[in-house]
Amino acid sequence: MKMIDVHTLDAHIKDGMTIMVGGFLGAGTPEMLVDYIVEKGYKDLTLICNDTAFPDKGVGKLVVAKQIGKAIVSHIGTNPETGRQMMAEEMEVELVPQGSLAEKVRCGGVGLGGILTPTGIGTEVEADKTVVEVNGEKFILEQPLHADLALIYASTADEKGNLVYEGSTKNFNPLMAMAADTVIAEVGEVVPVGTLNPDSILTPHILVDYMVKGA
Amino acid sequence: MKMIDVHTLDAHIKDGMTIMVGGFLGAGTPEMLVDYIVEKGYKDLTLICNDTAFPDKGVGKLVVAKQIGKAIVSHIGTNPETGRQMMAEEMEVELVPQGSLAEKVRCGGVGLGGILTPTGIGTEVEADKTVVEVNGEKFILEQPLHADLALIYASTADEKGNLVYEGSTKNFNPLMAMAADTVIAEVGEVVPVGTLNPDSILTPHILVDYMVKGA
Amino acid sequence: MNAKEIIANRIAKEVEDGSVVNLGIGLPTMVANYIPDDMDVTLHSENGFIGLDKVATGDEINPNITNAGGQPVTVKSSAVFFDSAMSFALIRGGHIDITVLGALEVDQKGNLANYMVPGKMVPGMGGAMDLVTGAKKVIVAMMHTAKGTPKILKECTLPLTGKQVVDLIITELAVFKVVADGLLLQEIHESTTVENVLELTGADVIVSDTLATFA
Amino acid sequence: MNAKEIIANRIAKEVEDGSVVNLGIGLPTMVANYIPDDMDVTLHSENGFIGLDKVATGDEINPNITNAGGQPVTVKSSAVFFDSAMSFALIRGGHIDITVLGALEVDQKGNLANYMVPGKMVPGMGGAMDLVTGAKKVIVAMMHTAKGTPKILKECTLPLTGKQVVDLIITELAVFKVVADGLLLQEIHESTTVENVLELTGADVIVSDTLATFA
Repeated sequence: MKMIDVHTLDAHIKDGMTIMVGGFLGAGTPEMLVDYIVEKGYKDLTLICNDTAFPDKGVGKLVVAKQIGKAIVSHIGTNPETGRQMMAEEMEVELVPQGSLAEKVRCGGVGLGGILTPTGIGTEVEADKTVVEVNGEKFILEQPLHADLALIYASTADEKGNLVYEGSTKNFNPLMAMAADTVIAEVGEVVPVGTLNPDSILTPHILVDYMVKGA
Repeated sequence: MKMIDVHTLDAHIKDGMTIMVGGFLGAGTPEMLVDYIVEKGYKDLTLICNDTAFPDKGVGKLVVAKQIGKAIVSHIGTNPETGRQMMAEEMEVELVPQGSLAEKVRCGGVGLGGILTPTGIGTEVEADKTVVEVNGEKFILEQPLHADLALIYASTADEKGNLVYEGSTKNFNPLMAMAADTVIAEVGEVVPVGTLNPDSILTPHILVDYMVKGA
Repeated sequence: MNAKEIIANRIAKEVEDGSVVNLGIGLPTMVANYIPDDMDVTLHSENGFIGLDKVATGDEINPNITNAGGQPVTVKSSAVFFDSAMSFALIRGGHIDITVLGALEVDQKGNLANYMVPGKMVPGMGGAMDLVTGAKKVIVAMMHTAKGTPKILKECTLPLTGKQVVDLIITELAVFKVVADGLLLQEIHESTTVENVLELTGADVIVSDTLATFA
Repeated sequence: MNAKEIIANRIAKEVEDGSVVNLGIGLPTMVANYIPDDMDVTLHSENGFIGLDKVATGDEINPNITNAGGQPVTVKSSAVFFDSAMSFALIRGGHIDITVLGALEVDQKGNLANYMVPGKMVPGMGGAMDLVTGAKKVIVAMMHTAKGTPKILKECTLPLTGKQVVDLIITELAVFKVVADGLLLQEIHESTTVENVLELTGADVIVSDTLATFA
């Protein structure tokens, strides 16, 4: 069975890990899993997420608790604590354009060595990156991101681990489900196998290692 | 209204065009649209499709009718006529690994300049392609494919053009819907807006230019 | 109307029937209020859907349907939800007709700076770099000056969000089109004069032969 | 059992509980018949789903649910359907445990040739190149010789499907593991002898110290 108790998570987490966490400004973030990591105080984590959410919501709580050594995100503007720690050099922040971040996570999950994107050409995003010219046009080579652990949220799961994400909670969740060694899904509801519409399942059960029943 | 009669298709097709056609061995191919192109005898088409299906099914009919100047596909083994025309140099065939073909079409639709894939390294697929080394690993740079026209099939559409693909008919259809100047969908059923599950729609209506009611 | 309302109202006139529009957070979001109800416009929300309607209140609130600012919103009946890769596939792939963004600085080459002030404020680019790269038309919506200091310059001093990407600059005082030799002043607000606009603009301005006023 | 049944039966023993398996068209497909019913194995179908069950007959036939050979099939209740990009995301991304493919030739370096005979037969690689690149374990399933002519060679003569990709070669006569110095003969069929196997094999063979027989 993939269903585990949140208190058994320690078997899968340790200090210094690279973790991906789903969610966009906290929407679609597995809050119970995040809360558990805050409670247990894991530290020096490298966080890959769309943003650092708000101080009291989503992965923002990990920032406030000073558990993040490095954040790879597209936006930190809604969490002043991220900016403060970055300026004070208490935390490293790597800003990635959101579309490139999505593709980098996807690359990590789908076995590609990178993608060529026009996004960021002529900006500071080019710095330290390889620029490739194809047919006279310049592209930035964005390389894959892969994590030790992905923490994702899905509204509904079947007992086998197929996941359906409601509305705008999808965001990075289905991408991260492909791109980590271990994938743990916090799920809102669990239904019998065969109940979900097989055309609405964005994450097939073969990608999900464990599930925790969320609120 | 996006719904058009199949007989008005001529406004969107001409000889020498590059067309993408959805389907995998004919499953998920817009047969009515293909039949119309056969009937009207358009020629010198460049066809981008997973395969050339069977002589009497899917895009195989276009091959038999000698309407294809070049086919960019992953597989031709089920249509002997493709092999014959290729050997006789009546038609050019570019074979692309299926996963690379999917990514090439995706690149064309999502604004990427290419992807780096390990698939084909050490094989003839490498010939004439750029090999890029990233962190000591070799990848083939596969470039985007884009078409003048994409002909796709969806089981169900709403009146606005949102598309749901049933079962294994998805294959290349949702990818091609992003990668052509004009996208025409043959649809099995049309339902009122608001009836489809918004989490099951793989092709949003903004990608669909026209729809034809299929069988 | 106050200054921001004037800007939003004027930008709304750039929106055509049938177009797909992405509105940035803040002032750009206000544009939606001025699009006529009988116009078929599809709003794209970068966090993963098309069919954005308005901010949700009371019973309408669904925590699984939020906008790119994290606020609960309502959606049209034709809405479609997708993951972040698909959201930026639409953006980067050229499937968005218009993007409206704020600016810290914009210059006569069409360069835009809106994601950081080094050493002071680093919110991050979020989806902005992809939007200015991929959208067919990029409109900058902003107050003409920062408390009297020009924001429209010969050359941006802040790190760029995009290089040569801006098509139109619309402020409470003026409408500029980015052209080869500088900024073409196409319209001025009825309350101001060309002299006043020029005084508050730090770029090379060409006054259109067909200069018009807007309200 | 005939020769093909012997091969399929032996390969089935490589399949572990909980694994995700892709079976090629033809002989490899037969492996499914020998996987115990009480084992939880998920079959991946490259045309776009997991949860393949068996060939559909009578009322079970749904033209929208077909396998990679184009035949109507049935699916398990936990099946999930997706597009070709996702199908190959799973393949290339390392989410498939075992792939079983046929071969025209295979050699002691683990090279595989199975997609063309220049000038004679060019079916194309379909998904095979991605499968051998991405699957965790690559098993070649084939008759030991082509009417007496060895197909297991020191070095393939035909264009390669994959370079150094094969893990196991299973024929009606033998089970070989690809190792650094050649092919390790691990098992022979109970009806044959080591001498006979060596005679019919064109590669450098190391006979295992723990050589076993299979039925």
